[in-house]
Amino acid sequence: MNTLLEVKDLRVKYGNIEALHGVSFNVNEGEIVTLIGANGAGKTTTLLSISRLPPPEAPKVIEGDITWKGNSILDMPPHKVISDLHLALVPEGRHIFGNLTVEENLKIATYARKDSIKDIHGDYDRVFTLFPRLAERKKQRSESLSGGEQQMLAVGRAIMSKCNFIMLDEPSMGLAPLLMYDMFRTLKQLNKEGLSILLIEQNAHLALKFAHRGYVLDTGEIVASGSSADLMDNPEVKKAYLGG
Amino acid sequence: MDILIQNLLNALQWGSFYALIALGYTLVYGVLLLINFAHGDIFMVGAYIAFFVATFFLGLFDFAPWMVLALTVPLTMLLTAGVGVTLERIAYRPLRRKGAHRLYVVITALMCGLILENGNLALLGASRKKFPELLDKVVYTWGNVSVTNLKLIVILAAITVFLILQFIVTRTRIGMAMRGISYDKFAIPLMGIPIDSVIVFTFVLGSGMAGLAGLLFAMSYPILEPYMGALIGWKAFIAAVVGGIGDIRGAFLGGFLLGFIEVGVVAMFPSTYRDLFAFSILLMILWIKPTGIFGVAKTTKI
Amino acid sequence: MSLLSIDGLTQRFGGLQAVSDFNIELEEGSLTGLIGPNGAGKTTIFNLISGFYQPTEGIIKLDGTPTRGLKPHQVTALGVARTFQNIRLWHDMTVMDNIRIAQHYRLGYDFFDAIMRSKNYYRREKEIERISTELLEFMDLRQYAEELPTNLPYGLQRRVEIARAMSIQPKLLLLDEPAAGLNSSDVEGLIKLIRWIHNEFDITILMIEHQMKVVMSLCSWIKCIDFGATIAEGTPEDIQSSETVIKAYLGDDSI
Amino acid sequence: GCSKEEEKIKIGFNIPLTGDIPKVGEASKNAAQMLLADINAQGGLEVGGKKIPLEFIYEDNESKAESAVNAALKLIEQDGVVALIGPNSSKQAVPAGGTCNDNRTPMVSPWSTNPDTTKNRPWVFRAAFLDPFQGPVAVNFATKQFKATTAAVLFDVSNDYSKGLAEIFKEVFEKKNGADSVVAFVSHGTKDQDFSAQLTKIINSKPDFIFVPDNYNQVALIVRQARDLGWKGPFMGSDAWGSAELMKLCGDDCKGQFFSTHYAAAGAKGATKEFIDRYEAKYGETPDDVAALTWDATRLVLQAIQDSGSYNSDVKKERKAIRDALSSIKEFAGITGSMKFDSQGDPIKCAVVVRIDETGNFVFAESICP
Amino acid sequence: MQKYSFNIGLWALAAVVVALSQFGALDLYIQSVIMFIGINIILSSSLNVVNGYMGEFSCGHAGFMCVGAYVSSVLSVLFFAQDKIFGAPLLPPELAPLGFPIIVLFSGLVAAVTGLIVAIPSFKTRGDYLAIITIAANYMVISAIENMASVGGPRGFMGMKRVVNAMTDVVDIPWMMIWVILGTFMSVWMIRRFVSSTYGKGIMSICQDEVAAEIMSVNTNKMKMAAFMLSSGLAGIAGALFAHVLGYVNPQSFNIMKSTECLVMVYLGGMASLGGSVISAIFFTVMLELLRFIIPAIDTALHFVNILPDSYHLSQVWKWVLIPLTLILLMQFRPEGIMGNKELSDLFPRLKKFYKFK
Ligand SMILES: Nc1ncnc2c1ncn2[C@@H]1O[C@H](COP(=O)(O)OP(=O)(O)OP(=O)(O)O)[C@@H](O)[C@H]1O
Ligand SMILES: Nc1ncnc2c1ncn2[C@@H]1O[C@H](COP(=O)(O)OP(=O)(O)OP(=O)(O)O)[C@@H](O)[C@H]1O
Ligand SMILES: [Mg+2]
Ligand SMILES: [Mg+2]
Repeated sequence: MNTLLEVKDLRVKYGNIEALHGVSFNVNEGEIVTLIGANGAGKTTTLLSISRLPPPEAPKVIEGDITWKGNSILDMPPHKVISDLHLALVPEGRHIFGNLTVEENLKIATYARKDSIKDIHGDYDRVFTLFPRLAERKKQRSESLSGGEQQMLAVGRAIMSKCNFIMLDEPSMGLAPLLMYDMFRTLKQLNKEGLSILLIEQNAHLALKFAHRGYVLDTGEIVASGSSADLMDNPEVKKAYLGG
Repeated sequence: MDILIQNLLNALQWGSFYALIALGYTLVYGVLLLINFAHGDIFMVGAYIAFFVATFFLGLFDFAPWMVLALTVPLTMLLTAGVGVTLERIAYRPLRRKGAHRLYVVITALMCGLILENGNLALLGASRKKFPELLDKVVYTWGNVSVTNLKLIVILAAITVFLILQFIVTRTRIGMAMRGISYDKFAIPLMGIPIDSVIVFTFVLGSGMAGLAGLLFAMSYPILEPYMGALIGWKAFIAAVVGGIGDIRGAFLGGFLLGFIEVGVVAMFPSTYRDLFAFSILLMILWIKPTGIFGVAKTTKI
Repeated sequence: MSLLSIDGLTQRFGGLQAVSDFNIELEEGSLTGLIGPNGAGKTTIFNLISGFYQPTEGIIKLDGTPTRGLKPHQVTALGVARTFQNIRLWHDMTVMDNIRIAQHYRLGYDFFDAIMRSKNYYRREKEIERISTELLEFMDLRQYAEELPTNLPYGLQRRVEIARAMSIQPKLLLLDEPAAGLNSSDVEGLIKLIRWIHNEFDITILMIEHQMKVVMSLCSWIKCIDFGATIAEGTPEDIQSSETVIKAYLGDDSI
Repeated sequence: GCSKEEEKIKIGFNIPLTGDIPKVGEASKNAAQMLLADINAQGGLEVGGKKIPLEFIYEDNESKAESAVNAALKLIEQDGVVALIGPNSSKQAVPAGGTCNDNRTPMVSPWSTNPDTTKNRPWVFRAAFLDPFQGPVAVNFATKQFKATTAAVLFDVSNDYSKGLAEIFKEVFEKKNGADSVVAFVSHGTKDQDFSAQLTKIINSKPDFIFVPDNYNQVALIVRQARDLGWKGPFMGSDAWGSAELMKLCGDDCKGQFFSTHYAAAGAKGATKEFIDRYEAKYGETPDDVAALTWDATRLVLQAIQDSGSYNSDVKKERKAIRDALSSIKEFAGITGSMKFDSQGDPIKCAVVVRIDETGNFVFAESICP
Repeated sequence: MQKYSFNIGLWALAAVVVALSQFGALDLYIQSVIMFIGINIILSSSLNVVNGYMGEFSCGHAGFMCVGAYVSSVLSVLFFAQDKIFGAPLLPPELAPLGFPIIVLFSGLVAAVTGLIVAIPSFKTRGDYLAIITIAANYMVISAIENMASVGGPRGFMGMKRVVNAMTDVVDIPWMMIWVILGTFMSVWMIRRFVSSTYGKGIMSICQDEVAAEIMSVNTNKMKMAAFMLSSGLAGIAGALFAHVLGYVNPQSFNIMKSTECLVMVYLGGMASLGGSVISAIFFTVMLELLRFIIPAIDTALHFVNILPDSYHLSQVWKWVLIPLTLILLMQFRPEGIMGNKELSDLFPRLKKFYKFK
């Protein structure tokens, strides 16, 4: 299997505060990998570093390397990460464009795509079948959507960007159970079609059930890793993250 | 009746200038939520650039005035755009990068405006410049109504610029990106959009339009002085807000509205009360529509 | 008599009917859950109760007083406190200040007292200080009193938000997805906290939540809505086994 | 060794180098520089048989009242000047005049026309005539020249000079030609650039001529726009038209118009002509009235220093001596005409009416003396 | 006792300044600069209430200043001085030292009421829409006064010097210096007390999250009104002092340029930092005056090293290039203003020993 993304000894800082103290992990092509950890462990920080977003919102890498198929991407501007590597991020806190309509939000996600209008339309259909609610709200300004609907839109945007690697930061937040399961099933389906996924999820149980492999992050360091099944059996992980 | 038509034409021309400048304000605001208080002065610089370009060509070669005009229009727009982009690069962008509160950028813009004004004064002296005639004036008269060809050109230019900008902002992908930036700068790169290029593009458009406005203004009111952009800049900003800042239609309509109100008040009331009345009317409009004519109230979703 | 009674509540946004003919009666001291698919209108109902929207139709009565026409701060003064789906703390003020400002409606002194620093001012400030410290103590937040909320972990921020709502000394507490974004161990803590608040202060709680674990273990009565109208209600057991609820909301958990 | 600082006569200039009217400050400064160079080239000002070099200190008052006061105080207290020239416009000259008067320092405003500047201020003088004199000059001349019975006025509401003159003009004109003979009395704002609404109103009231007591830069715009709107009648202007730049800015449109002013550049004789020629040679433009008036104001002060007979190195005593000498100057031959001073320190001098001829020169049309 | 040493120090400093002025040790120029510093402190700190603490963007502060200046001028001349419009004084001029502070406070009150024309629209609208309401209010105030012939219109209004002289006739001390210092202390003290009370912190909660504030029982409309009225009232007091220090007012002294100066001082100092406002007002005023001395020095220096051609002299025109340039550079280094949103006591915790900053 090809290693797509590899993070090596990553240390990052917000201003003067170090948030990650040497994090290493990798994601292979076609894999679903999850990062679990307590609130504030540095999961979001890791994803933001990979996306190469500039400060102040995102942290500054002070040491270590992030490589994509073996090449360092530390000097890559963030938009290139999407347009050239096809690596998308569904950020924590949704970050939808509230002043655009639902439809425009989906459309803006295709900014970097170069394929035909027809393909793009096919993806609209995919999003709308997964989230029928969005189809009903197509022309609505998206800031007036309910919390869950906004979350659907954020995930929908990632699908529209047609990337072959998606990083999801708590995608299930605020989603009703029915929809949450639907979403995970769709993602699984996409994975089968070749999509690689890096997932962060508060519900460790669900995350491990969904992923092939996992890493446990604690205060900026990886403390355990392994296949999902191994992690689920690990007594420490069980105690700390799976609620006993 | 004649008076009415004449005043209508006056208002259209004067409103055109407000609209042209307000469009630049709104464009930048629509993207960065930055009240670019230097915009009025960029307009002034545009007029000066037009002056230098035109006199250069007139002096150097024996060009016909209309040829000079044809050369001056694109050159002025380009050079003025350069000024706007430079400001963005050296003054606004570093602040943005440091995550400064947006009002600090606004104050920086204000300072940049002052530098442009007074730098011009210090370098070129206080003498006013007279803009050369590039267009043979034709006065069309019907009864008591008179209108010059220049007036018609100005009005036409404002409408064209509006249509172009409206198309760019609402119909194109880059326009969509521009609107997105104002709401959430953070997520823009995540859509694969080069944020800095979009911002630079915005400044190119906005300042280019200011350059065009400066040129047309200099042709219509051919006296250039360093402070010529200050007052009209403030008023155009007001027009943009009344129209609903961030909205292209709003700036266009707001500009003409302000033109009509100012001309209307002078025509109907004692002219000494012009500012008092004009601003009262604007306040009334904002009272009825607190977010301007085209402005959409931000729904706070809780 | 019931503390909150809502009758025929309807809310339209343009052509969209977010809440339609919604009814509820909350007995004093009850702990009720409000669930439903995304966009069902749950948060909108909260907004209507707290006076943030004026209902298109319907009557909301608190302790028998109709709340139509009241501003949100007036409704709050009647004893309705709430938390938000996305945390809305005042991020640039200390936790202590957050708690104190939420007592604005019963400050008991005015502008001139503040400027002149009258006796009344000192007496009231002292009182508020005391109440706030006590509350923070109760909620196990005492050591964070001088921290800014942004610097706290997510779980604690949720707790601070609940503390802020509690400082209003409400009769009715509205919780909008209090467990969203919390990890499993924090969720356990939250369940304990809510249960404790409910018993200790003997207040009425209405909560929205998507995590079934929370709803099922806390609520004695659950109402499930869709398209702004009730589609099922009952005890946790009833709801869990209701076909309608499973079809519209719970779904099957195979991945 | 121990070198004693060379004695110099310090004179302060409180002028608007930035702000609304930088051109006024620049012209003032230019004239002063020329005068300074003249005198210092001869080794200084001859006072009581001794030549003392001059030093001019220019302070910017930014066209703001509070800055003018600060600038005046700085010149008085920090620089120890013996007299001040300026401020030019009344907005600054009125408060700065108060400051100078309180601090017993003579001040001569070249350009201010507001009576309050000098009123009950024994230390404050000026070189320009007042509005109440210029108003009737314009009325009388226009009535005669254009055989006018009706007039329209366009003025700047925020400019006290313009507004004051407009009001006096209206009063005098209506006294002469009957009530409502001023058929349109219309205003604009200080930095306005478009006057079409006002002009439409004026043209429609069909006056015999339009009186425009406005600064030359606005005049240029007003005249042009009036022509665009189809106005073919004459204009009458005031001293604020009298700038070298007027013709550069206004071009053909202004030719043939009249205005009242302090002096006429074209056809000037003697000292006036010499001043104009040298100024043109040095700065490449015809001096405007501010330049000429600054020249006169400064020369007035120098004259006073010479009159006092000796230069006193005690600044306070010298200031008193200058003031006394200034107030006793009975007649002074300036380049803007010869002037006498009344008890308030205001000059009584002749106004001239100037016609702009076909070559754009300001030619003498008539001289009107009080 | 120690807790008050900061206060005592300030009063002592004030007493020294007054004494030095009285005995002529400070020349009038320095005195005038000190008075303008005081007035600017009032302006910037009062604007900070709205723009910093409440987070609105008010750009018409000079309008309120104008109201205060005119109301106080007309009243003080009416009561205490002979005037060509108002005739003989209504009260014996000996009462001026007593009447003056009352007039100043009253003009502050009138300005505060004028502040309502901005406060009430602020219920419905925010941010940049409010910005132009304040600009419009500024223009309207000026335009209204220009149309009032009885107070001189564009000619301006004077006679206040006579009121000041009347005070000096009673006791010969630097009255205006004393009033300005008292006014400055009072303003800063009022604002300090307001924003440190739980009541006043309501406006900060509006700044950070208005929706949450309203739902958490803060009466946002009332708080906005309080903030706007406090701010404009103090601006009115600044205007009253300004008018009497200058002895002359002119509507154009209060135009949008003056308002922008206030804005610059607020943001330069740091939003929601009272200490910052005070420091930046001092910095700004002093820099403005210092440049009168610095520019000739630079000119000499540049000529000395032969960078500038002999015929060219740097004039004061460069002042308004250098000031904004300095400010821009300053903001590049401190993008949150000199003090950020901190107070001196936050930066130097040890100061707390000397003064209770509550
Ligand atoms: N913008 C920021 N500035 C300073 N510190 C930050 C910033 N963002 C996060 N941190 C700190 O970095 C650490 C890691 O935060 P991060 O958001 O990555 O955690 P997380 O694992 O995603 O937590 P959660 O489960 O709450 O999302 C935390 O201690 C947090 O306080
Ligand atoms: N201000 C508004 N304008 C227009 N539509 C709105 C507005 N507020 C809510 N809506 C719509 O009303 C519906 C109900 O929204 P609400 O926020 O109440 O949902 P919810 O039940 O809380 O959902 P979730 O579980 O996702 O938070 C949504 O479809 C939303 O799009
Ligand atoms: Mg996170
Ligand atoms: Mg909700």
